[in-house]
Amino acid sequence: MEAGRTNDLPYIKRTKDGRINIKSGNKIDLVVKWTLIILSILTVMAFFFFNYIGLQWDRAIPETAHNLRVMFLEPALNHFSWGEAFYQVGITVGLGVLATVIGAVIALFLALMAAENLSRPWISKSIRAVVAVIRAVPTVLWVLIFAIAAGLGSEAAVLGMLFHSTAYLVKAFSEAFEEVDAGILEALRATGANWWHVVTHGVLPSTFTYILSWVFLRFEINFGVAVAMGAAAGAGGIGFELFMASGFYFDLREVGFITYAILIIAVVLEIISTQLKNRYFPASTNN
Amino acid sequence: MTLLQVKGLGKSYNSETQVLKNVDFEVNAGEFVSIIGPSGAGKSTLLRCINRMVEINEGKVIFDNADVGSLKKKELRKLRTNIGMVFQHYNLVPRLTVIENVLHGRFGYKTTMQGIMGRFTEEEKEHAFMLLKKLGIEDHAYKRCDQLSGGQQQRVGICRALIQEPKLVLCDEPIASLDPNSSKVIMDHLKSITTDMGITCLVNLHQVEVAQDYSDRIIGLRKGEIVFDGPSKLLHEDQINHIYGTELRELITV
Amino acid sequence: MTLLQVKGLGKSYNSETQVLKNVDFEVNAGEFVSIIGPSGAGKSTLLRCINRMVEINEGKVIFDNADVGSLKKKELRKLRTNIGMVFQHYNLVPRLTVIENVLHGRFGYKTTMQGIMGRFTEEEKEHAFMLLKKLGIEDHAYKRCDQLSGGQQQRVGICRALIQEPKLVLCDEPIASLDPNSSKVIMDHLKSITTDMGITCLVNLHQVEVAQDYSDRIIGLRKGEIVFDGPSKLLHEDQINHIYGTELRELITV
Amino acid sequence: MNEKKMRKSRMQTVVFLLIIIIVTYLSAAITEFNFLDGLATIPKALGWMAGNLLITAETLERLPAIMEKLLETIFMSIAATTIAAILSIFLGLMGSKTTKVNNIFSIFARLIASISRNIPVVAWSLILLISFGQNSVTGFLALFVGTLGFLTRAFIESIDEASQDAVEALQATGATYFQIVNKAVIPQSLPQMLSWILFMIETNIRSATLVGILTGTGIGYTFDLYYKSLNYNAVALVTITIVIAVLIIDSISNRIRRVIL
Amino acid sequence: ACSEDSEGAGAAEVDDVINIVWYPNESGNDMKASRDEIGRVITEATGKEVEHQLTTDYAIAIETLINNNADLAFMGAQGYIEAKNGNDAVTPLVVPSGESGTLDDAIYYSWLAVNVDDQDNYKVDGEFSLDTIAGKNFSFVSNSSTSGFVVPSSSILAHFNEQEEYADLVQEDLMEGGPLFEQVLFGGSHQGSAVNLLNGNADVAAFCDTCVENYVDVAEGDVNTVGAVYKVKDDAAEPFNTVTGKEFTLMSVTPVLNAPFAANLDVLGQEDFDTLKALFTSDEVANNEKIFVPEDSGEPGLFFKSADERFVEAEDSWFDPIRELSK
Ligand SMILES: Nc1ncnc2c1ncn2[C@@H]1O[C@H](COP(=O)(O)OP(=O)(O)OP(=O)(O)O)[C@@H](O)[C@H]1O
Ligand SMILES: Nc1ncnc2c1ncn2[C@@H]1O[C@H](COP(=O)(O)OP(=O)(O)OP(=O)(O)O)[C@@H](O)[C@H]1O
Ligand SMILES: [Mg+2]
Ligand SMILES: [Mg+2]
Repeated sequence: MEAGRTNDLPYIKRTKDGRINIKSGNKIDLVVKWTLIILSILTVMAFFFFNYIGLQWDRAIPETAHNLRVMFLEPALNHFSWGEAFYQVGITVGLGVLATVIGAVIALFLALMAAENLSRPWISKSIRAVVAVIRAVPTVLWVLIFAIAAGLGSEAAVLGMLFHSTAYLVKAFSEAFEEVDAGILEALRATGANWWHVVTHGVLPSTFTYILSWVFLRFEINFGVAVAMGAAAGAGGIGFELFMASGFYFDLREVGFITYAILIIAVVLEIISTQLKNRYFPASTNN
Repeated sequence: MTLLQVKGLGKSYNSETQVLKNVDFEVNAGEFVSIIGPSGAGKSTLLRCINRMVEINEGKVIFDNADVGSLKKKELRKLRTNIGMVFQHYNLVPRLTVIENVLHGRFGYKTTMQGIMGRFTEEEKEHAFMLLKKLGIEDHAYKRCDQLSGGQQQRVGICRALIQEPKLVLCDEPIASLDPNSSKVIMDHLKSITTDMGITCLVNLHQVEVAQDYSDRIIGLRKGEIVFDGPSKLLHEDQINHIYGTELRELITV
Repeated sequence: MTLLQVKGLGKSYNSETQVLKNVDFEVNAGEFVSIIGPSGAGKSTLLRCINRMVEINEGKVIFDNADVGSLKKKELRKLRTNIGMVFQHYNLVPRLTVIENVLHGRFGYKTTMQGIMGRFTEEEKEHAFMLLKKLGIEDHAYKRCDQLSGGQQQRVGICRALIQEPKLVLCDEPIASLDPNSSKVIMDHLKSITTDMGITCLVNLHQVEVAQDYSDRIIGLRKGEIVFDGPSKLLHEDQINHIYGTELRELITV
Repeated sequence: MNEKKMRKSRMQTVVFLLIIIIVTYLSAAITEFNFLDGLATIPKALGWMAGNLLITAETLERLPAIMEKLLETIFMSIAATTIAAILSIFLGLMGSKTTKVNNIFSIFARLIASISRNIPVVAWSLILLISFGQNSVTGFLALFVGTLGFLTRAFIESIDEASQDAVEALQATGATYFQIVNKAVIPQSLPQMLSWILFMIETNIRSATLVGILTGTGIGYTFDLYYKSLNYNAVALVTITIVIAVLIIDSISNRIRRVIL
Repeated sequence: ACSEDSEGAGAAEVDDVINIVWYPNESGNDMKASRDEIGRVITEATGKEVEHQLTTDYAIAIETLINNNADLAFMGAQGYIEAKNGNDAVTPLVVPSGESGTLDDAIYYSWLAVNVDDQDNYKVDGEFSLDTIAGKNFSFVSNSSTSGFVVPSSSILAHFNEQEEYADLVQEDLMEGGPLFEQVLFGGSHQGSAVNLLNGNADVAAFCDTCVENYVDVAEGDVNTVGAVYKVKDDAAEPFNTVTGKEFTLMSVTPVLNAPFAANLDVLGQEDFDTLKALFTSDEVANNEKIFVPEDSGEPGLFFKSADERFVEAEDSWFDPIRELSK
């Protein structure tokens, strides 16, 4: 280290070969570095672990290219009409809306109880634990359970989606609540306000845009889930048509059409949600 | 008339360090008292003990003949309505309008339901406007608070404290985040609260000279103990040095 | 020797408002010049025109005999290595160490590849440590910048500017975010850059008294025009009032 | 600014809530959803779970096979996320306002992100299944495409959030574009990005179940097989292993996040 | 969608909607006319509204009937047996007969098929031999399918269990690649399984005759005999439109009992059950060309008429042979 340098100063760290170190080697850098290294190793390992049976790259890649071309350049409707398509898309959007809105309402109350700054530690901890487990169960299992036990239909799809949706939002909301400036809560409490006053006039107004953003994000996710789950739960929707078109008819053109429909809806929803957010709840108004 | 009595107050957040030790003082109605002391001396903690935003460990705080430490939840709310509080960072709800923030000061007088619905009487609203006008920010009443400058926000904070119709106003470094001009405006307003409205003011300050200019009496706190308590004019160089340790302050001490 | 010439400089960000109008001045090597003026006067814009962080609309900036406005991309990089810049908010990369941030000042001398690989020579590193020592923060060399106080961060910013071995250092309100003590430290350091190292300093300041205390010469800017240019001691009350409009400054002007 | 304007903003809130209520009502109508019916089925569903989702000693024998599949799924998610992340960094740099090279690239990057994100992972699975067949690569690709879109968007945000100040300072020292990106932008946004990557790995393991069902790969396929043979005991076991895996990964990433953020 | 049938298993109430669950095979749009016609005659006979529940999955369909969430299901014999195991109220309503119009030939055939061009790989001494399918890519329909899984897997097991190497093989081992096959695919429907074969994803596929009837013609040999070659029609509907003209040959043919309409008596109620039984077995239905589509019309449909096909009653015990297979 102090490799016989005359002008060496105690505050300079050197590497073994006598060069000056400029990295601090602190815990954060170390954790970041090792996380990246481990992820890379796991990724490389993954490719040895995969099962490649039945995979023919030479066939699959040109075929995918061809299929994508057919799908996106020659979309067509063969098994149902435009009207039907609209209706089915409507169902899927509807499932997404229901799961999101109901989930958000339930999540709002649970999140108030789960936020550490608004609740008692044991309530907050237990809600968090339950929510973490619910989130870990794949949505598809919830949907299948409800489809089996409650019968095919939108109830099964929505309830199945609701579990994950709610749990996800509870986590997001409670984190947003916890970020509310402690000073605001303190100031309101200092005026003699009670818990409900603080929540309705301090916490909710401060976090409304976050809550809304999360709800819209979750809606996007739920729309995607509804495509899959509508079909599985027998609630129908564009996902059923997609499943039939790709799994049953093997009709790429129709798959293409449906994909476009989903894509357009997703983009439109995104635009609408951004507009709504900007219009009704701007982060800051300039007037 | 003694409004506030602090007797042998002791406070520690954890077992290791005693933040306040045996603090004793009295404040008469209508006084303007400044508390000065270095960072970490316990100034904020002292103020928070007075309206029990933090629990009191030892000793007693008696406000308006009530023993603050022993109050039940309901009574505590009642007590807090009688004590306004003004913060360094204003602590307004940024997304709400000025007038809404001011009216928050009335929550202590409301039932849960009234509060949730945001029901305020016309008198309360008029009172709020009156206060805004008094502090010269009535023009901004319908602006969102995050659009105001720091000085304006602090005036909203003062309005919120005043609409509580308090007997005492606690101010925790009300001008530490403000520029010189705004600081003057705020200090002038606080002073006039005592002189015009007769409300007692207890103000934490970092700026010794400001404290000397404005207050009737200064309490010097150091490491949780009162090391000076007396009229402003008796605070001299050596006392200041004692309060702040031996460091000499250089450049811009104001 | 004239290091910097600004001739008839004009700048507008949009067609509506002219931010700088016909600004003319010269700075000699080794001068310490302060630019004062109210908020929005165009102080920051003026500094940014000098190293062409913003494009120049009218007039010329001649630095070290090069016409800044007409430089190609490569030459511009070269120019910027000769001009250090210090910012109000320090503008350090918060997650990197102090020493890394200082060495960023050497990028202008590196090829893209060297810069990406983070290859710095031992001399550069030693130079960096030397500068840190000079500004008294060598102990923090391996700390992350976001763990330092404002004053310490600003000293890192100054080191980053100095390691460029610049002929001119531009400082945009270097002490506006600092507390009084740190402000003094920073201003002392800037002053010593000129006196000890002979590097020219051009400093934007809000605090008139500080400008008067430290600089050889003061330029007063108002609404994009130079309304005062002369030795500090010739700046009197009425000129200050002229620069800042007619408002009288009250309380704590420093 | 006056009281009218404040009333108007109140009105807007009311209108907004009304819109939500109407949209919800319409959704319930078109999907024939009945909330009360739905509520009534919850006890039934819970009862069904209690009656059927039991792990028996016999099912435990399948644990090794299940674990192997689970591992495949975890690897699949990690590989898909990591590789998508590498690509997303470039797309993110191209797409971000701070670091974009030019508008065309920026729009291109955002477009790719938008398309790959907005086509649900289900659709990708079914599309890829057609030509890639039933193997890990299909599942990997399906996860990869969805992740790419999501991460690109998240990275664009992280990069935008990274303070512009340091970028400006480096510009002023005469640094080049790549130096600035490498030394000012990446160091600032890396922890945030890593946090998103960890989040995505966890999400992908969960969606790998669905993707697995659709593409016949990994734990999802195992789940599907048992479920289709109405072997609910095994389904329960599979689910528990997934839940445990997700919880473990969740807590690891939370721990990492706590250190780095 | 689902109505007042949420009282918990075993105690369902009869309501005025009749829910019919269809397997994925029958959920296609080309069968819509037939489905709707069946719905229409049921409404006519019972005065109750009919709701069709289409599925993407066998298991869901079976569970729906078990859990009192549907009145009727058109399901394979295996599906019926599983449903009966799950809920004793599940009862066969009718079974489509064979050409004779009786239960005697109420059968269809489960095939193991290979592509014509590869057929020599599956022969030993000029005869098809199951030994050759070990290590190949195999496509089933779904593991709840009678003719697409239970029947072929039991005949495969019967064959291989005699060999020492595969003596311990059980049905579950056939569901995944490894033990016997290189890879196992599930087509999800009979059509899907056949297409898996024809487009090369699988080497050998199991599916049934009636489900692909609409799409293929016999090119060589006799219908439903080993060695017969089938060719996909040039105008075949999806999913066969991508593999038109391709040919496959049968390496194994096993008869399977016809798929029943099964009812859940708790949900449907005895009264409606009797009404429907009378309705389905009536000549009126047997002669309804939308339900029993004349075979030469070229129209797609659920059931076809070439001679005296009709719905006939079947007892639970009639399905015992299949029960034996899946034990
Ligand atoms: N909530 C808390 N939990 C634990 N310790 C605390 C808490 N609040 C304050 N402290 C500690 O109590 C001591 C006094 O803090 P206090 O905020 O009262 O000082 P202060 O005089 O207001 O200082 P400043 O001028 O910096 O505001 C400090 O050592 C501080 O770290
Ligand atoms: N990037 C920009 N785009 C458009 N207008 C700008 C931009 N930067 C500054 N301006 C405008 O130019 C004018 C001068 O700004 P400048 O920042 O130079 O003033 P300043 O004297 O530095 O003020 P301050 O003391 O507040 O920093 C202001 O009116 C400002 O709004
Ligand atoms: Mg304090
Ligand atoms: Mg400026």
